[in-house]
Amino acid sequence: MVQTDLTIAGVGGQGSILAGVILGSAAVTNDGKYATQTQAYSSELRGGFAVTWVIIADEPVVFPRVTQPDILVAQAQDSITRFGDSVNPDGILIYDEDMVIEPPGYIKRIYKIPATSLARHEIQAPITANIVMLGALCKITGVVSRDALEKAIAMSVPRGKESLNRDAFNLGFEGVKAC
Amino acid sequence: MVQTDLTIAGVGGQGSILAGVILGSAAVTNDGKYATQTQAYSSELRGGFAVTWVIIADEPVVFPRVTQPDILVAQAQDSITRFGDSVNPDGILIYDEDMVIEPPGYIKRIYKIPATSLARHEIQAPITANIVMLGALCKITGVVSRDALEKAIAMSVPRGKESLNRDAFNLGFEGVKAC
Amino acid sequence: MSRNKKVLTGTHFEMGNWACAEGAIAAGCNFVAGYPITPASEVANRLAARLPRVNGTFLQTEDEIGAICSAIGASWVGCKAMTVTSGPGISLMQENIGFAVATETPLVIIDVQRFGPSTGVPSVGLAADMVQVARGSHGDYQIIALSPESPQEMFDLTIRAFSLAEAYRVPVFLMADGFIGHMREQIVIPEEDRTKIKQRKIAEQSVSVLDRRDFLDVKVAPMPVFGLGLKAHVTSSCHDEHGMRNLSDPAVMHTYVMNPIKKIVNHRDDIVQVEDDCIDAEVALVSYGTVSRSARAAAGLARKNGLKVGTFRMLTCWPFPDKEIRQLAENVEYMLVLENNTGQMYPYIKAEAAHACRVSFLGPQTLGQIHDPEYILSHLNRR
Amino acid sequence: MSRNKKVLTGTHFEMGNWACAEGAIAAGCNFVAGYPITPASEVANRLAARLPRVNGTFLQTEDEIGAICSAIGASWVGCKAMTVTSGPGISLMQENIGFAVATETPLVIIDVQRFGPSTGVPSVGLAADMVQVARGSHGDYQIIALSPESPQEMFDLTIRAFSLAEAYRVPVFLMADGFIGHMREQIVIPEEDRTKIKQRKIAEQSVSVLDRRDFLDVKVAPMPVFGLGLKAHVTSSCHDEHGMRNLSDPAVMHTYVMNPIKKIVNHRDDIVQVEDDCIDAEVALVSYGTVSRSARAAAGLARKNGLKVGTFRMLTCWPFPDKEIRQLAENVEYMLVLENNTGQMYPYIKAEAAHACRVSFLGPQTLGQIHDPEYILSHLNRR
Amino acid sequence: MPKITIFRQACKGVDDCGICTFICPKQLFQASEEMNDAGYLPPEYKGERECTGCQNCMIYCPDFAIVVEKDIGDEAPDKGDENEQE
Amino acid sequence: MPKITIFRQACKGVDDCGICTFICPKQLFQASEEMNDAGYLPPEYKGERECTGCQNCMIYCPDFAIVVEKDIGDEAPDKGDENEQE
Amino acid sequence: MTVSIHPLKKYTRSHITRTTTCPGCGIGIVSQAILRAIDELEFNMDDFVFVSGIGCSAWIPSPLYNTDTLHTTHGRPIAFATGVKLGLPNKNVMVISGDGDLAAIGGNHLIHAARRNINLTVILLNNGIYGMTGGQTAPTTPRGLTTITSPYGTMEHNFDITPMVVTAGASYAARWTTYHPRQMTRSIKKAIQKKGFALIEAMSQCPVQYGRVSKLGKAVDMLKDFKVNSVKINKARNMEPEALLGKIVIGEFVDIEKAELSEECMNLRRKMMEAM
Amino acid sequence: MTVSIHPLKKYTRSHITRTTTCPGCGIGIVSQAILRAIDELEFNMDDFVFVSGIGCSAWIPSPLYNTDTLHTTHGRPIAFATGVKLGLPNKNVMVISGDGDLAAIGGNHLIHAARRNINLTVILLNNGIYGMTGGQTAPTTPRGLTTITSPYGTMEHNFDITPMVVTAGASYAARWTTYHPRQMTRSIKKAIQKKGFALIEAMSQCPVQYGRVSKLGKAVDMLKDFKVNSVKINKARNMEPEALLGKIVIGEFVDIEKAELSEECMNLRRKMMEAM
Ligand SMILES: Cc1ncc(C[n+]2csc(CCOP(=O)(O)OP(=O)(O)O)c2C)c(N)n1
Ligand SMILES: Cc1ncc(C[n+]2csc(CCOP(=O)(O)OP(=O)(O)O)c2C)c(N)n1
Ligand code: SF4
Ligand code: SF4
Ligand code: SF4
Ligand code: SF4
Ligand code: SF4
Ligand code: SF4
Ligand SMILES: [Mg+2]
Ligand SMILES: [Mg+2]
Repeated sequence: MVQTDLTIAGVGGQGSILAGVILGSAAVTNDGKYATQTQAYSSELRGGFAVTWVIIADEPVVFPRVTQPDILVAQAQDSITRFGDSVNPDGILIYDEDMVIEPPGYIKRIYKIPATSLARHEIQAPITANIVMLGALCKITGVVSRDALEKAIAMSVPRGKESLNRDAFNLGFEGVKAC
Repeated sequence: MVQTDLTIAGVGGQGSILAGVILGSAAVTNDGKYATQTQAYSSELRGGFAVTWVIIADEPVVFPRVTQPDILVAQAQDSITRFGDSVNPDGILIYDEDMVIEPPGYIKRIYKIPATSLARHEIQAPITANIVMLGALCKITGVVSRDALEKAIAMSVPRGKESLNRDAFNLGFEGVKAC
Repeated sequence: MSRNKKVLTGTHFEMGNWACAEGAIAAGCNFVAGYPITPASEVANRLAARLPRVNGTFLQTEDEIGAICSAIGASWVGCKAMTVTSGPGISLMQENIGFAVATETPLVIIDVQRFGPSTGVPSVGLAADMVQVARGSHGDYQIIALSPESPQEMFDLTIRAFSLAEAYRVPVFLMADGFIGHMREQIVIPEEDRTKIKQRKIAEQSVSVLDRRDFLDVKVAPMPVFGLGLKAHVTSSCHDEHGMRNLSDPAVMHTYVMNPIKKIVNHRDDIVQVEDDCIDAEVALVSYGTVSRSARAAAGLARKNGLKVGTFRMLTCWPFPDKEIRQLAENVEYMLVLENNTGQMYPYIKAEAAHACRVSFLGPQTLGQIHDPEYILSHLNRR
Repeated sequence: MSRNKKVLTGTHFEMGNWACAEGAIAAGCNFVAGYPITPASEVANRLAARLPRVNGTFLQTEDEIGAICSAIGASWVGCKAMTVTSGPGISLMQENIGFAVATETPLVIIDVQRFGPSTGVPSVGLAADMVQVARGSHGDYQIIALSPESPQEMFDLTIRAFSLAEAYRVPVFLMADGFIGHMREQIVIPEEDRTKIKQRKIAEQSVSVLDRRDFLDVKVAPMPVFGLGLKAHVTSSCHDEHGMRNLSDPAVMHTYVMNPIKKIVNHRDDIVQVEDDCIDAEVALVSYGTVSRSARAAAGLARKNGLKVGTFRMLTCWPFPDKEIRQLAENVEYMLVLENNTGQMYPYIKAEAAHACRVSFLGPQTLGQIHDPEYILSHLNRR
Repeated sequence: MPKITIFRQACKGVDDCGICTFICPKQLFQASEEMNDAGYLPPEYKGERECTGCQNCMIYCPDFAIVVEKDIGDEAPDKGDENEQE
Repeated sequence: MPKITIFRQACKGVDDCGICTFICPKQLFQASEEMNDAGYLPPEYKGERECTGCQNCMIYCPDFAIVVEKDIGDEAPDKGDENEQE
Repeated sequence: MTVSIHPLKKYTRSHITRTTTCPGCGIGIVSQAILRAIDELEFNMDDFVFVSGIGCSAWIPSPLYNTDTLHTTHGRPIAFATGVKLGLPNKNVMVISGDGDLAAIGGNHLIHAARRNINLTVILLNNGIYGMTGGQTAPTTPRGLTTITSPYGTMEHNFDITPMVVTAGASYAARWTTYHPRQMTRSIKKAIQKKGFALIEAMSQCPVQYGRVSKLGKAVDMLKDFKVNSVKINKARNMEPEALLGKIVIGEFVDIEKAELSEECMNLRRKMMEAM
Repeated sequence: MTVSIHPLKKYTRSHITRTTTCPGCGIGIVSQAILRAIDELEFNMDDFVFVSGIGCSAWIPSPLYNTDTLHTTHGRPIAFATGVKLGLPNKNVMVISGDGDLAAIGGNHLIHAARRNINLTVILLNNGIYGMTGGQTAPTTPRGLTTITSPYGTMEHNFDITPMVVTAGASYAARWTTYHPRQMTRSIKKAIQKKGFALIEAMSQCPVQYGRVSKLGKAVDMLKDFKVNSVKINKARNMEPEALLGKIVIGEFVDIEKAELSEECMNLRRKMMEAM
């Protein structure tokens, strides 16, 4: 059985959880895989932490918690503080370089992308930084297919915002680079 | 250990339960014995059944339910119907002959007294029929001392009604007869 | 049956709470009363939108007491009725859970359990309402409680809950928790006509209720639902088989308590579902709900390590699967009970097993987070 | 201590409910909130008259929820607080029983149990709230419950309930029933200065709550009662040892649940009282409350018949006397559990005993009427 | 002439109740001598002539123990709110 | 001349809140460029001269993020109910 | 000779031959007033569902009335009735219960049902006391009265229920005493026909518990008291508050039309189904 | 240069540096209005006990206010506060909570505390919605508004809380909006000083949940809405009901003197002890 465990973390308002939902949805409804998505967040709407865990597998997921993610997507420094330690030694970190100042040394495969500033400056929609991150994730890991993810994004975002989000996705897909 | 189990039964409004309380109180606070008093009544204030069970003993009472009374004091026909069967074969029945038409054949020692009419006609207080019954009970069984019972009655009845109730007690003490 | 037309056949990636709402609709539920509470709110939120479209009614009440009472009222007029809440709501509903039991009312109660006691942590799940739903109201009684381990089972077991409630005239609890309530997974909703749903039996006309047996039948009395001219007498007081109040006859009192209990216990073979995967196992991991997934993962690891470990899952927690546990105890050497709490079902399990095998309990490393499979394994290695 | 002056030293022939009210006053209780309910009303009725005479307050609330909440409020300002009700009231109080547990509030709750489920038979006792008081609120927790067998013990154990509540900052239940509540027997009230009563420890002044440990101490934290300038932070949410809300740290959550449980369990030897009269016995009759009197009478009969029968009575039902039951199980061949219900404590007893002896359950012939000793005997003969 | 029927077994007695004796504008009820099965003394109806057919006795009896029937053709106006007050 | 202090870290941002910008009768607040630690954009105070010392900004700020201090001797009458309306 | 039977007997269960109330209790007068309203409106008993709580007053329909009756838990009948009405919008759903039941423990359901304006007819029997449990203070007990739980006089103020329910949103509300059974019946008829939440507050004598504590004593004395102390609302509106102390204001307090919940729910369902 | 500190900072716990409300939420305005009242009355925080329920509004004192604070269960703060006040009659006991907490699930305690006239100051934050649980209908939500649990428009009518609490028996009651923080503070001062039950209904914007469903959107727009739609009570008394639709009547609704419960209890105890 092939199974990938992911943690996508940020602070409230960055859309990390939505990113996880879109990812799971892409896997299940478009890629015909199995996925389990869970989340946690603090009571503040903004500024508090927000995290989602996604497991994607080609068989039904048995144990639904992510304790040692294969992939950590970090949208804030706080995400590293909270979840950096847990990452699989062979795992991958993808982070938003606008928000994370210090990536940890102990993770070997690290990728970065200026998701927030790309979203802000290229398409004037900083709120789509999470979709930029999904683009990067897709490119680097292929944990779900590009097609599945693009469809899932289109289904999940507000009507009228599909092309904006496609652009965001592409920014991520194209813009990510290894550290 | 000497122990006497009593059932005092009637219909609501006749004061059967009060009679049981007075009896137990006489035993405990005046005779230095042990007593357990319990009761049951139906939801109607009048006309429904009312019953009290009293156990009097010279040691603390262990099992507090009366299942086979040594003495049944019956203030109504209904009391015989409900509780007649349970009486100890060697037990005693004392009944108000104004209210009970048919005493059961299976009890050997039976005493009767026209408690209601005595109370009504001799002292113009039909409500004291229960005290008349206590007088009869005291005379026949001596389960508590006359002195203890008279004191307990005086303590339990409304202020000013002490002598009336003493008269009622005497009516019972004097008027009871074997069948 | 236009009522059920809107069953959303297909594969979805949605929350457990979504699945529960859709399960209710697939089961023909047409009355839901609720009061918002984390982590159960999404069930009610969705039903508020969905029910009117399938000819049903959603009512947001002033509190949880109002919710269960109006759901019971609706059940008595023939609705398939449900309420949904979390632990604090169950606590408030206790008195009227007893009412539903005593009056033999079909009712589904969704408990998306959260971290308690008291306000605790609303968004974190803890499976610690397991005994409260069975023993939390005063007096003696039996209910049914089902324990799902996934969003899919929040759909499936919600349907089953309605069938059992209708078949046995009893409150049936779905013991979800915040973890699966908010978990998204694939949810497969079958074709509408593939879902088996049960309806209650309705009492027949008679001159007087004295000519019918509306209550206290251990075989389940047909229900004298309101509005049909049946002149039903329903009371929370002790009553006889006709529903007539009786506060003086000890024999009636005895029956008033015993028969609704027997009604469930006598049918326990139809109600109790367990998943026993312990063939050849020396050690059984006994669990229910979300922890079962930890257990299954741990058993997998253990078998890889050459340990003879099996899993035993209670899909039905109440009536308690006593017979199944006894049988299991006689076939294994050691039973390890796993719960995401401090051991609520454990005494009930141990009582049926201790005569035949060693039994012990293991809570999660951190309450509120289901056990890591490795943690279970290390416990098995250490024992 | 003029507060306690009115202890009615002497011998009385009064109801159990009277004894309970007098026990509360002897214990120094000065705040009682209640809502009328059969068969508990006489306790509140009497306290309404008695409390103002001993500088206390009686409040009749709008319902039982109001009763327990205002009693908890009063406890937080330093009153010895109590509420009194019967099963339906306990059901309604469940949510705030959990509050008292989570905030570690000293509180005495009198449950004069009645015949349920639901409205049932108000005037008849049934000891069927035994598990509801321990597990009826949501989440995981431990309370203390004492079980009197006579009006005298309704006096004695009410005093003990206050001592335990104050010592351990926990709700303590007195599990009476309608039978002894309304039973009259001799009640001996000792001299005022012969009654040992305990007071809670009070927290000390500090600059900030962060400098104190007001909660979650397994050795029982001194209580930061209100009105003294302690600036206490009390919350029903998950909190740390200072009382500060914390909804994100799983370790704090774990402690929030575990430490109040440990606080009781660690002190169980001080709390648990049993009466073990089983020396040389082969058969133990295990019971609590009023049924114990049936058991004692039955054991007497049995010994007359040459059977080696002893009795074991749980004066404390919660925390559960697990150690004592285990010990007993190792010394007898057969344990017969007697309860005036369908076996509520039975699984808890059996879980601790089944590994070592045979255990079975016997309910009364008629629920609501404690067992006839002869009935128990005939069962012993038949086994 | 209205016909008054008293259901003796349903009555709870003029001693404690006695509402009929109070509410009849013509005071046509008084205690009877004989108890009913439950031990209550029901009222006795003292005469038909004065009865206005106002039905107060029926309407106020808490125990459904009195019926007032008007003769056929006896269309005496229903006095209705005898107790209406300003 | 009143002294206005803005506690930038306490502020929840003019984007979503911005109550100060609305409630100041002299419109002396505007969004600043720089985010605070929580990611919000606090206001910037644009000038002291026009400030009436009405304290609206302090009283209406939901996050205790603004303080208005009057100079010693600066007994400008508290305008009080600026928003009083009939 | 024809055997006379009580004209309301046809509405009661034939095997119930006796009421369970105490002698002279006002509950029976209200019970009759309700059945007479149904009779005069020429309804069938099967057009009704009766819901009651716990207390002496709550036993009015249960078991006497010969139709579907739901005898619920203490304080909750309105909550149950809400579910009944939403499920059976075409039946008349009537709640009958005591002041303790509906205004003490059940007060929240009362004001919320009024707010919702759900089409229930609520008959609230106000006897100023807890009858069934033996004479404890009710939220309607007049301040100062000595009861079994206020042995030094009730220190709390009492509710003026009808005006409060009016402010909560009732469509119809009236108060009468058992000295006014005809007016009560008239109001009950209006209440039944009202589309919306309707309250009848029926002041009713409890000679046993209230009579004892108030020393008013017997049923007849309490009826006399109702007679003497009742003031019609139109008169009361022009009286000083002091003059109204100890008085019972009777009459109709409100009678208005507004959107009703069970109908709104029905309309929504219809609209949604049609849209499909 | 002196470092400026907020003048109300002295009343708050020093380790609490940030409020947990959403940007622009009215809760903070009310929180300040309360502390300002205490400040202006020159009370010490230790003269107060604060009791709150569950909801965003209920977090005002907990953990911010630096004195004894009791954060209770949903709907019950008034019931807890009743015990606190009876046990500490010389302290000011203030309840702060939301409309859902105090008027939905807690409605019964609200009206009974008003009836009893117990000396509590109740600050009821009315934001017309359940904020904390994510935007469900509250009993204060205007009819017709689409919320997450009334996706086709709220079919129920809403409470007019202050007048209802007045009929229930309050000694003092006033309603203001967060557009009126100074008047609110003035009323809170009166309420604290009132010997008796006092209610302040504080209309407060919830830009996140209510703003979303009402499409009013942002905090500032909601404040403008309060400004435009508020009508002073003396003016409102002369207006037709139709003209008041959608308006918020603000001002003092009642201010009277009558016997207060905690004092009565104290007097009774004193009397009884003296009699001995
Ligand atoms: C939860 C609960 N609490 C208390 C009771 C006890 N109880 C039964 S009836 C009643 C009061 C009845 O008073 P009221 O409603 O005024 O009716 P009345 O008997 O006066 O007609 C109470 C408190 C109960 N049955 N259930
Ligand atoms: C018994 C119980 N039921 C439900 C909840 C969930 N709950 C928490 S806050 C809340 C509503 C809060 O609304 P409101 O009082 O208006 O406060 P707001 O958040 O709007 O300020 C609810 C229903 C709970 N905590 N406890
Ligand atoms: S109908 Fe009127 S006048 Fe005739 S007996 Fe009855 S109350 Fe009297
Ligand atoms: S009114 Fe009815 S119950 Fe009362 S005394 Fe007259 S007939 Fe009897
Ligand atoms: S004090 Fe008034 S004028 Fe000055 S900045 Fe603040 S709001 Fe503007
Ligand atoms: S009012 Fe306060 S919180 Fe809002 S933007 Fe201005 S300074 Fe920031
Ligand atoms: S106790 Fe009072 S209310 Fe109850 S039946 Fe008797 S008289 Fe009527
Ligand atoms: S949800 Fe609404 S009420 Fe709650 S903090 Fe946010 S804006 Fe305020
Ligand atoms: Mg009453
Ligand atoms: Mg709100």
